[in-house]
Amino acid sequence: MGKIEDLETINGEGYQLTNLDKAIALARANSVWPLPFATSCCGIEFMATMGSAYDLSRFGMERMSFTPRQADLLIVAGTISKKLGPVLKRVYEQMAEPKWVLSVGACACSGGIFDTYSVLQGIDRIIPVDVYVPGCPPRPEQIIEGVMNIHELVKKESNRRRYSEEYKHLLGTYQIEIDQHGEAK
Amino acid sequence: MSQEIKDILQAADPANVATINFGPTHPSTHGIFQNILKVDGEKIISSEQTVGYIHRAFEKLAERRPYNQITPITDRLNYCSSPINNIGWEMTVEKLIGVDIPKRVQYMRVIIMELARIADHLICNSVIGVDAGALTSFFYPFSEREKIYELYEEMSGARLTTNMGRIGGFERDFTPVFHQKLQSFLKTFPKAFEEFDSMLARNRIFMDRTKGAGPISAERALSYSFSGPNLRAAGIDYDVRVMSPYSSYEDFDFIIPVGVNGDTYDRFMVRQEEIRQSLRIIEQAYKNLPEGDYKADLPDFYLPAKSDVYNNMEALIYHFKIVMGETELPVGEVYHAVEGGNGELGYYLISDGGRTPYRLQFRRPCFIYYQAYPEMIKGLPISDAVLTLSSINVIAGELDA
Amino acid sequence: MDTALLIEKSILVLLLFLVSLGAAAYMTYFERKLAAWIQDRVGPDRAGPFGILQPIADGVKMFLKEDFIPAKADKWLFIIGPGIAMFTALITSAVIPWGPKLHLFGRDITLQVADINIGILYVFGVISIGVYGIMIGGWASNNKYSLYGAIRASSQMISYELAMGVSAITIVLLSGSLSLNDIVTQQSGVWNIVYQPVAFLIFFICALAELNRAPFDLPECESELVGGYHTEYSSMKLGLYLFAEYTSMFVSSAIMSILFFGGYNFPGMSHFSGNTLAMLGIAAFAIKIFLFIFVIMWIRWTIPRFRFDQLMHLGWKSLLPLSLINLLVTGLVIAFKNGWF
Amino acid sequence: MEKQNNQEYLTAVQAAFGADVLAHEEAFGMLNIEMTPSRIHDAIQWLQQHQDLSVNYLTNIAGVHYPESVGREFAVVYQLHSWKNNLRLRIKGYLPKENLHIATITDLFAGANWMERETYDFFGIIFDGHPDLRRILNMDDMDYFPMRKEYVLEDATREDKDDRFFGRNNNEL
Repeated sequence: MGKIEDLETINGEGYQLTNLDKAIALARANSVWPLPFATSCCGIEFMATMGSAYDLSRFGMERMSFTPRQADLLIVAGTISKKLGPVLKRVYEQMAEPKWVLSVGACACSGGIFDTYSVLQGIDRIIPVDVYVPGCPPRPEQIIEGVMNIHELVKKESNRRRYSEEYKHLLGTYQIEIDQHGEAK
Repeated sequence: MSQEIKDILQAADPANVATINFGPTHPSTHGIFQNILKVDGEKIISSEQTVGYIHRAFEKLAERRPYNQITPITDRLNYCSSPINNIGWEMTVEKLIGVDIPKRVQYMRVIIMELARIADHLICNSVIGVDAGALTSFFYPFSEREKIYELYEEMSGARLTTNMGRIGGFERDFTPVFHQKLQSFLKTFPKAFEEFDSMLARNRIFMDRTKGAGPISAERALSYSFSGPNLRAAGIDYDVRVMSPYSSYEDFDFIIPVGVNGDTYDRFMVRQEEIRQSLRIIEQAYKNLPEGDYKADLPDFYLPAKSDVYNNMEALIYHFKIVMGETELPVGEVYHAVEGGNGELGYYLISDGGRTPYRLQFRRPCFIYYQAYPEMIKGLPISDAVLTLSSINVIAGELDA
Repeated sequence: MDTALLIEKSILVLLLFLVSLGAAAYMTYFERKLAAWIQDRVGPDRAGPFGILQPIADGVKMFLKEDFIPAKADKWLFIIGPGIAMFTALITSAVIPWGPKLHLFGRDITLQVADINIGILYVFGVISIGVYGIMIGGWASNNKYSLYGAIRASSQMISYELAMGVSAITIVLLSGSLSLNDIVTQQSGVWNIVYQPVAFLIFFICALAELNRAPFDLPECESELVGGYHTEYSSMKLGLYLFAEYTSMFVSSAIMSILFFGGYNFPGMSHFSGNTLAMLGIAAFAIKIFLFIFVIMWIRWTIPRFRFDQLMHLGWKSLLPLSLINLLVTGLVIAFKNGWF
Repeated sequence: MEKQNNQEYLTAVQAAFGADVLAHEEAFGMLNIEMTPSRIHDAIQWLQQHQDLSVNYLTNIAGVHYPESVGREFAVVYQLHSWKNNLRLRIKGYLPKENLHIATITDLFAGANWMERETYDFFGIIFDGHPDLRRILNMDDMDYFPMRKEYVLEDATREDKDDRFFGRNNNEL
C-alpha cells in the first residue's frame, strides 16, 4: 500500500488490475491444453498419464490440441534429434501466446544417455523451457508433478509478461523474433 | 491392386494432385516420422517417407559400452515391450559365451516376455481404435497395462524401460508380491480383455473401416522381409518362437494365428489372438515353473550380491572385473533373434574379445517393414493410411535406432 | 405490436441467448464428465467444486489467448467463418416452443420467440447456412487440412440434409402443418415416434451428421486432419466454433424432441393447468433435451468413426432411399385413411 | 542335423561358384561364406531360386568397418534365412576403402532397399543399381559416415566437454 505512483504510471498495475490478473491466471491454470510432442519412450509414459489410472483430465487437460495454434502447453516427451530440432522450433513458434513448455524426460532435458552425434543435447538449446521433468522415462506421477509446477507458474505469471522487454529478450536469445502484434515471425 | 484403384491412379490429373505433409508431428503418427503424400482428392497417389527423426545412434553407442551396459539401450528400441529386447540381448551374449541357462530362468523369461508382448499388442490395438475414432478403446486396455507395469516394477523397479534381467538370469527372483499380482492378473485380465475385444472386433463400423485398409500380399510381405504379426496377418505362419525356439518355447502349447488379406483388420485380429495365446503361454509356464535358482552360475558375468562383495575376496574380484569390463570374452560372430513385439528382433554381434562389442547391429523389424508403407497405402483414402500406419505398429525408437 | 409484447419478446430472446450459451458451456463440462465416467476416470475436478468452473476457466483462457491470423489466410473470411457458425447455431432456437403458455402480469406469454407458420422450413434453412461457417473458415485458413475438413463438412451436410428433410416431411404429412407449435400441440396425446420410428432413426442419424458428431465427425477428425476446419484457429474464434457445435447440439436435441417426442408434452399433463403446467412442460422439455444430448455423447465415446466414402454411401444409398420409402408409405396410409382411394 | 545342412549348403555354393568362395567357417552353428563382392548378387539370386536350398528371406544387411585390415577395410554382411530348411546363412564380401562399390540386391528382395540405404548412411558403401541411394537416418547434409571407427560417438563439434577430463583422446582412435 501507499505507492500511489504505481497506480498512475503506465507500466505499473493498479489494484483492480492485479486482482484481475490473478483471476485470469487462475482461469488459465485450470485450462491448460497440452500439445503432446511425444517422440519416443516418454511418449508412452505420457499416454499412461493420460490414462485412467493417473488421469490428467482432473486438471482440465484431457483436451489435447494437436494443432499448435490451440495449445497452451508444449509437452516435449522424448528424444529430440538434430534432425527434429527445426521441427520442434517451428511448432513452438506456431503456438499462440501465452505458451509454456514442459520438458519431459532426460533426453528432452539434456540428451540423456544419448550423448551421440545425432541427438540434440537438451531442447533448451532451441526453445525456452519452463519446467524440466527428469527421469528416463519419468513416472506418470513425476509428469503430473511437472504439470502442477506449470500450473503454479501460470498462476504467478503476470498478464503483461508476454509483452515485456525481458520476454522479447528471452525469445531473442533463441533467435525467435516477435513483431509488434506479439506473433512469432 | 484392384482395377478400380488402377483406373483412379491413371485418371489422376496432375493439376488436381495436392501434396500433404503427413507428419512429422501429425497426431496419428504416434512417434515422429514424416510422409509426404500426393493425393487426388482423398485418394493417395504416391508417398515419400522420411525417417530418422529420433535417430539416437544405438549401434555406435553400443560400440562404446560394456556388454551389461547395453541392456539399457535395448530398452529403448521397442519401448512398448522392452523386456523382450533386454532378454533377447542377454541371450545373445549367453550364446556368445556358451552357457546353459537353468530351466527356471528360461520359464521366468518366457513369463516376462509374454507379459511384454501383451503390453505391446495392447498399445497397438488400442491405438488402432483411437485412430478409428473410438477414444474409449484406448482407456480400457491402458488400465490393464498398468497391471503389467506393476509386475515389471516388482521385478525391476521400473515401469517402461525396465533394464530387466542380467546376463545369466534375473536380478531377483519372483517376489511374493509378484506371485500374488500375477495370479490376480491372470484372473482379471481375460475378462477385461474380452470387454475391449467386444468393443471393436465385431463392431460394424470398425470392421468396415479396417477391412481392406492397407493390405499386403504374402509374396510382397515376404519380399519386404516382414516379420511378426504383420507378416502373419498376410498369411505366413513364420514365428521365431516356433521356427528356432529359444528359452524353452518348445515346451509350450500355443498356436500361431494367421490372417488372410494382410489388411488392418487382420493385423488387429492377429494381435488380439496373440494376446490370448500369450496368456496361455504364461499360464502354462507359471503352472510348470520349475524350482531352482533364478540365475545361472556365471561368476564372470553375473554381479555378485553386494553383501558378498563386502565380505568375500573372490566376490570382490569378480565385481571389480565385471564393472571394469576386464572379463575375457570369446571372439566370434553371433546372430540371435527373438520374436519381439513387432517381429524378428535380431542381434548381430561381432566380438573381438574386447570389453565392448566390435560391432553390434540390431535387426529392427519396424525399420525393415515400414518401407513397404507407400506400397500398402497406394490408391487408398487418407483415412485408411492413418489406420494402416497405426496397425503396422511403427515404433519410432525401433525404427530410427 | 404493443410495447409490452416487445419487452416480453426481448426478455425472451435475451433469456434464450443466455440459456443457449450457458447450456453449450456446461455441455462441454458434462461431456468431459461423461467421457470420464465411461472411461473409468475422474474428469475435471480441480476448477471449483467438482470442477464446475471448468467451462468458465476455458472461456476466460480462450478469450485472452493470442488472436492469431495466419499470414496467408484470407483475413476477413477467416474472421467471419466462426461468426457465421455461431450466429446460425443461435438463431435456430427462435422458432422453438419451449413450453405451454405462461400467465404472468396479466398476460399470456408464449414461450416462443416467433411462432412463424413455416417453422420447419426456417430450421432447415438456417441449418443449411450453418455449413458456410465451417466452409468459409476451412477455406480461408489456407491450410490443406482445414480445406479437407471444409470439403468434407460441406459434402456431408448436403448429403444428409436430404434424408433429414424427407424424414421431416413425414412429420409434416402427419400433422398437416409446418409450424413447430402446431406439431407440438398435436402430440398432446400420442407422440410422433409411435407413428414414425423409421423417420426418427433417419432423422437422428442425420442430425449426428449435421452436427459433425461421432461417428460422423470427419470434418474435424483429430487422427486424420489434426483439427480439420479449425486447425488454424486459436483463441475465441476456436471457442466460437466449439460453442457453435454445442449450441447446435442443444438446438437439434430440442428439435428432435419437438418433432418426435412431443416437445413439452408429458404423460398425464391433463391433470395440470396454468403456470404449473407451463413449468412442468418446460421441465419435461428440458429432460428430453438432456436425454438426447446424453445419447449423442454416449455414442461419441463408444463408436469409431466412418470413412468418408462409407459416410457418403450411408447417406445416399441407405438413408435417402429408406426415407423416401418411408415417406411414400406414410403418404399412402394417410391417403387411405382420408379415403382418397 | 543342422551341421549337415550347413555342409550341404557350403558344398552346393562351392560347386556353383568355385573360386569365388574365398573362405568359409561355421560360427555358433551358422555358416559364414566369404565371397568375391562382385559375385554376391549372383550368389544370392542363385540361392533364392534354387529349389532345394530355397533361401527365401533376407534377414538383414550389415556393414562392418575394419580399419586395420588393409585392402579389406569394409565388410558387407548379408544374413539370409531358408525357411524350408530352417537354416540361417551369412554371406560376406570385403571391400577396399578405395572402391566401396557392390551390386544392389533390391531387385531380389524389396526389403533390401532401406537396409542398403542404412548401410550407405552409416559406412558410405555404395550399392550400384540401387533405385534411391540417399541417407536415411541422418540428416542429408551430414558430411561423414558416422559408424566408421575413426569418427567419435559424440558430436565432434561440441565444445562443452573437454575430452581430457573424460580420459579420452580423440587423436588416438
